[in-house]
Amino acid sequence: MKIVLNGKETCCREETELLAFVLACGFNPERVVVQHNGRILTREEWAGVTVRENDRIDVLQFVGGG
Amino acid sequence: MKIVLNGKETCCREETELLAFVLACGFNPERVVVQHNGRILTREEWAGVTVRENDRIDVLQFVGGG
Amino acid sequence: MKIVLNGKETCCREETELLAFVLACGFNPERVVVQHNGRILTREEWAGVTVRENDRIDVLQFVGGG
Amino acid sequence: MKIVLNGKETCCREETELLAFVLACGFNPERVVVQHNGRILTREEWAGVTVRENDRIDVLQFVGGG
Amino acid sequence: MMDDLVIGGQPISNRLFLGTGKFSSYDLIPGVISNSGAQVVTVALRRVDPGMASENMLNFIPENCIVMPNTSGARTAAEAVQIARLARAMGCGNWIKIEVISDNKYLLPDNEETILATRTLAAEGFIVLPYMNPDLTAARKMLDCGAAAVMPLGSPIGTNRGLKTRELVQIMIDELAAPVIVDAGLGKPSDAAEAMEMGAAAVLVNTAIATAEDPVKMAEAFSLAVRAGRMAHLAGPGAQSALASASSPLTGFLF
Amino acid sequence: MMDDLVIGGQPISNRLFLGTGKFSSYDLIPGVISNSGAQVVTVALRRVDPGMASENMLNFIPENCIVMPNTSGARTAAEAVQIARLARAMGCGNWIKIEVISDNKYLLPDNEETILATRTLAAEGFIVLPYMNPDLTAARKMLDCGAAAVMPLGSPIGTNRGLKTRELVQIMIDELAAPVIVDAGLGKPSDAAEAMEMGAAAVLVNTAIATAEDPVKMAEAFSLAVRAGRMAHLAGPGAQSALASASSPLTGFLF
Amino acid sequence: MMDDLVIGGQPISNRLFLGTGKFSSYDLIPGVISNSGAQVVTVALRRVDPGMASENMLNFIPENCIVMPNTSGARTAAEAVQIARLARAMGCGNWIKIEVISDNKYLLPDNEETILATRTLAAEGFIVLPYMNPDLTAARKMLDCGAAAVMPLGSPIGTNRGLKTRELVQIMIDELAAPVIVDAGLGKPSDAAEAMEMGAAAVLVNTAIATAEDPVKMAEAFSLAVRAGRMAHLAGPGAQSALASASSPLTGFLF
Amino acid sequence: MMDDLVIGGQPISNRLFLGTGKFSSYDLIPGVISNSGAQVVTVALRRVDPGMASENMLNFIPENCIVMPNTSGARTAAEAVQIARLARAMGCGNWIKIEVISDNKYLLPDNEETILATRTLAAEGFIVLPYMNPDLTAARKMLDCGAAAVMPLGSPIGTNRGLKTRELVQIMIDELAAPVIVDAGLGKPSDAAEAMEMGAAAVLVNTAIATAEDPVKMAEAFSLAVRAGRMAHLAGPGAQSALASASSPLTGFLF
Repeated sequence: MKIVLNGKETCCREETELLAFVLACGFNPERVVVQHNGRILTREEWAGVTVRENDRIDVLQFVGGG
Repeated sequence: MKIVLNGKETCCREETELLAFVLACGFNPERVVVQHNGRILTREEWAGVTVRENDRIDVLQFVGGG
Repeated sequence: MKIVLNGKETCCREETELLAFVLACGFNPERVVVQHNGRILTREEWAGVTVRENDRIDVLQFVGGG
Repeated sequence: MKIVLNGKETCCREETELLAFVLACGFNPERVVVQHNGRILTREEWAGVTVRENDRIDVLQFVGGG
Repeated sequence: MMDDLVIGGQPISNRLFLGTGKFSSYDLIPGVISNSGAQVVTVALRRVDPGMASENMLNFIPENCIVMPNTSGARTAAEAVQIARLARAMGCGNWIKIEVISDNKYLLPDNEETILATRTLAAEGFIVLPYMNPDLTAARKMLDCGAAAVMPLGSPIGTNRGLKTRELVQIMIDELAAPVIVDAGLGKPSDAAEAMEMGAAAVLVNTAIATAEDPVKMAEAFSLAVRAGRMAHLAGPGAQSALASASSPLTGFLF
Repeated sequence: MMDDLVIGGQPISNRLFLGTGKFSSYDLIPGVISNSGAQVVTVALRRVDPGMASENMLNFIPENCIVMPNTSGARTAAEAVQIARLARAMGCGNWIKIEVISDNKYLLPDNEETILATRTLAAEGFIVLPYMNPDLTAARKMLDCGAAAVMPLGSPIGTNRGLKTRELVQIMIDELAAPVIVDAGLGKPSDAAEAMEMGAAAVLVNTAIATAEDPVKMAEAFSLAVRAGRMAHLAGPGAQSALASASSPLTGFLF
Repeated sequence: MMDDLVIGGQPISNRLFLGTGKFSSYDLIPGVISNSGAQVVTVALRRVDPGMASENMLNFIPENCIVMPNTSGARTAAEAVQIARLARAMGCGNWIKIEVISDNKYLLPDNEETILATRTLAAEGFIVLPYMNPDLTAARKMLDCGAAAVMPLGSPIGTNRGLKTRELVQIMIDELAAPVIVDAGLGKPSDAAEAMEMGAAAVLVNTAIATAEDPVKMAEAFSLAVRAGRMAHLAGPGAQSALASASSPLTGFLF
Repeated sequence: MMDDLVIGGQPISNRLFLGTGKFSSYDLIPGVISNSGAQVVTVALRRVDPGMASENMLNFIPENCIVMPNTSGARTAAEAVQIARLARAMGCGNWIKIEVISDNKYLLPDNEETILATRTLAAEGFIVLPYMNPDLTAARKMLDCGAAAVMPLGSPIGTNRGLKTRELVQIMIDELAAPVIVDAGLGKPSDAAEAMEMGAAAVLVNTAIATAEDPVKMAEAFSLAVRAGRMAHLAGPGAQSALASASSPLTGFLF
């Protein structure tokens, strides 16, 4: 199954809950924000969203900036 | 009969052609541009336009400017 | 008897010791420096110097300055 | 015979008039000024001066400068 | 000529543009124009009342000059557009200097409205030269809308304070392919020369000339300075250095 | 002419003085002089060795120019005096630019020694123009010693950094009756124009012209700028203001 | 405190805002923050890929700091709005520094798009601080749209060139009731002090601190300078004069 | 302390030297000194007439301050020497600020006489700090004569015009091993910070503090700025660049 993660095509074993996906990717849920198909999700919403074929997922975090 | 000339209420004897009005006011037709009820007129149009009650006439010329 | 005090001709009753002169003028000895006929005196020297006719005495103190 | 020409020790066949010396060196008399043992010479004086052992001769000209 | 500035298809050899406001008398203007050699001259459009025996400004401007009316008095794009159309109806050509100003103290322009007015007027066939706050991005938009050049201010209108915006103006010159004309605030010929050395295509000067004790002479001074600055730009200035470097040779010293 | 600068009894109409060092070839110099119209031209004096086939500098300078040798290489008043006497013996007149420099990095002059050299050379009949660190009191002393003018630096020699000393130079111009000529460091025509606007009597330029890509064109640019600045000084510049002041009328607005 | 700056209802006593980009290591940041006492700290939002073992920026910022994310990377208002919303979803508050930039060479902002983004984000309850090209009219529009302050640039981002836009920034400070914060380009503490003396409400500094040899010490230097400049502004500087005025008394001279 | 300035064997940790002239009341001086932390304080020496009920200046200066009398009023080296000797006879130590001034309008110093006075006074054991026109060569001579530091002016005394002589002062700082202290003309804390960033060892400020609306607060502002500038000098400022350089990362953009 293909998804687009951070703008790059990425392979994914199967459909999965977003929260599980985030954890599986090794992200720390406390420090990232996630956009699913262009919609910004609160952390509470992650459990209720399923990652499906062709979904666009963006995971962002704060970095040093001016 | 009242008209608004250059934003000021002005008395006028009677309805008259714009060209005659301009000349009667003492303007030099070669050096002014006229706006009639917000419409810019070419000099050629002056002869065909009648100044009527409540008309708004603006007469402008070039002056020194930067 | 005339002396020149701070550049101005000044009358003086009689010859006198410089220390007495300074005190009589109302100066605080701790805060002024005295020049006698162009010679700078230490405070210790005041007792041994006599103010005579035509002497030039300058009395200076510190003031605000930049 | 040794002389010091422009600060550098230089060999010279024999005593010679300064004018001849200048010409022999290939200088254009019109464009140089000469100092002989620290004395500035006019061009008229060149004929009357003899270059001798240990003399210091300086030959200068104008160059571009600011 | 070889180094002409071309705007709206017209070759302009004299890169000093001249404003005609604030002169103590219109009688000074012909001398100012002829001594400076200015080819582009700005005017304003104003209501004239019956009986106001004002002289005809245009009589003081030679036939061969390009007359560039400004839209002074406009506070919005729509007002600027209307003033521009009226000015064109005067029959002196289709050049227009857009001025949209809502600030009465510093007379600083409204770039956003100016972009809008530029779009409309360029589409109507005007040769549009917008007066603007120096801003690279806004300038790009004006040029995309059809401006023939952009005219950033050097300092506020009429202040004679000089080229205080050089940092932003230099960037505009370097980045834009279109002519950058410094308008407003230049107070002395050296300011104009500096703008030209930086690569400005032209400068527009009014107050500095009109308020000089001898405006005719000052006009000539500005004209010379503009030529000097342009020529220096073309001649390729040498580099600056931190340390000194002798201008006389470092060899052959007597001592 | 009406606005001639008179130094040593000689009227000078072109207020750009020209240095001749650092040109890539002497062949450029005639064009530089003719395009700039310079009337005062500096040269240096150097030892020449037998067989050094150098060209005669003087062949490149028109007859009607005033040749002003400098004393470059001098580190003391005595050395400057000797160099000046040698230069006079060349038969090109009695003008001398005093340079006494002990600092090899910034080539900054020694005002104290320069005062001494001025005294001696003026007494010997030279027309003395001392190059100096800008300093009102030192300038007064040089003039008391007989200097015909004083020549403060704008920035270190050869740096093209411009008129960095304007604060001190302006005071000198305002306070001294004698000509103040800005020498050294002027990098662009606008720098020269600014100096002239401030009231400098002339400027001396070398490196900025010699190191330009096109020295002949740059010489002309400087010449125009000097005229512009001088003319502006005479024309009486208008005042600067903090607030804007419209250049178009504030009445008769359409809107 | 008596002289707090209040933005978005929050009192801020330290008027040095700190950017966190370009530090050689995040480990420097806690020292920089504590030595400067900064209370407002900017961060950027970036995509993070799985396996990228980057440290959590937020761990280096004390709890009591206000975190102000920027919208860097946005080229349009819409992009800036989306980045702002994402940043808010991080749960660190609702401050946002709007940056909309389409120019990659000088990183100059797009004021027009910035106005649009300000309108949207202010309406959504953000505390909006737009980074902008200095422009009085554009600033007024941003404030009308709900900006809490405006942040004009001193010179292009990251150049350390200082307060090159002082003419336009001073006008903004004088004319606007809202806080004006100078952002970008300040290179030295004296630049920051000057901005504060002019009446800026605060300054935002990043590159000058991050690129110093000793960033922690430089952060403290900037902090002191900001306090100095603010204090001087409040203390009412004496006037400048053209002529000297003795600081020692002019009477009672010995000679 | 680690970064003390040592002059005449005395370690000085506060690099703001304070002039005491022109205050509306001596009563302000203790607050000014304590708020600024100044350790070196200048005074002048004046004739006092009998019955003049003036207060004792020294009562307003804390015991632990170094009192540095100036020689104001001196027009020649000889006069300065006599004033210095009188000042020392007051018993407040052997520091002396040499001022030799013959110009009453701009109060510019006479470097030549100052060199002479320096030689005499240094030989007599004074700690000599000469006020001077910025001039590398003259400074070298003063130091050769035994000056403990040199004090070039930033702009004329009492003008608050700032560091107008930065070009010449920077060269002095770079070339001289001895302390360079900027004296006169600094008008705002940012001026003082800039001087310190350039590497000045200290600054001497009087008028800018005495003529502020709130001199005590302004004194503190200057003190902070001097610390800021010194700290920045030690922290090693980053380089300036012509082009922008993003302070946020250039990778990981959402858009």
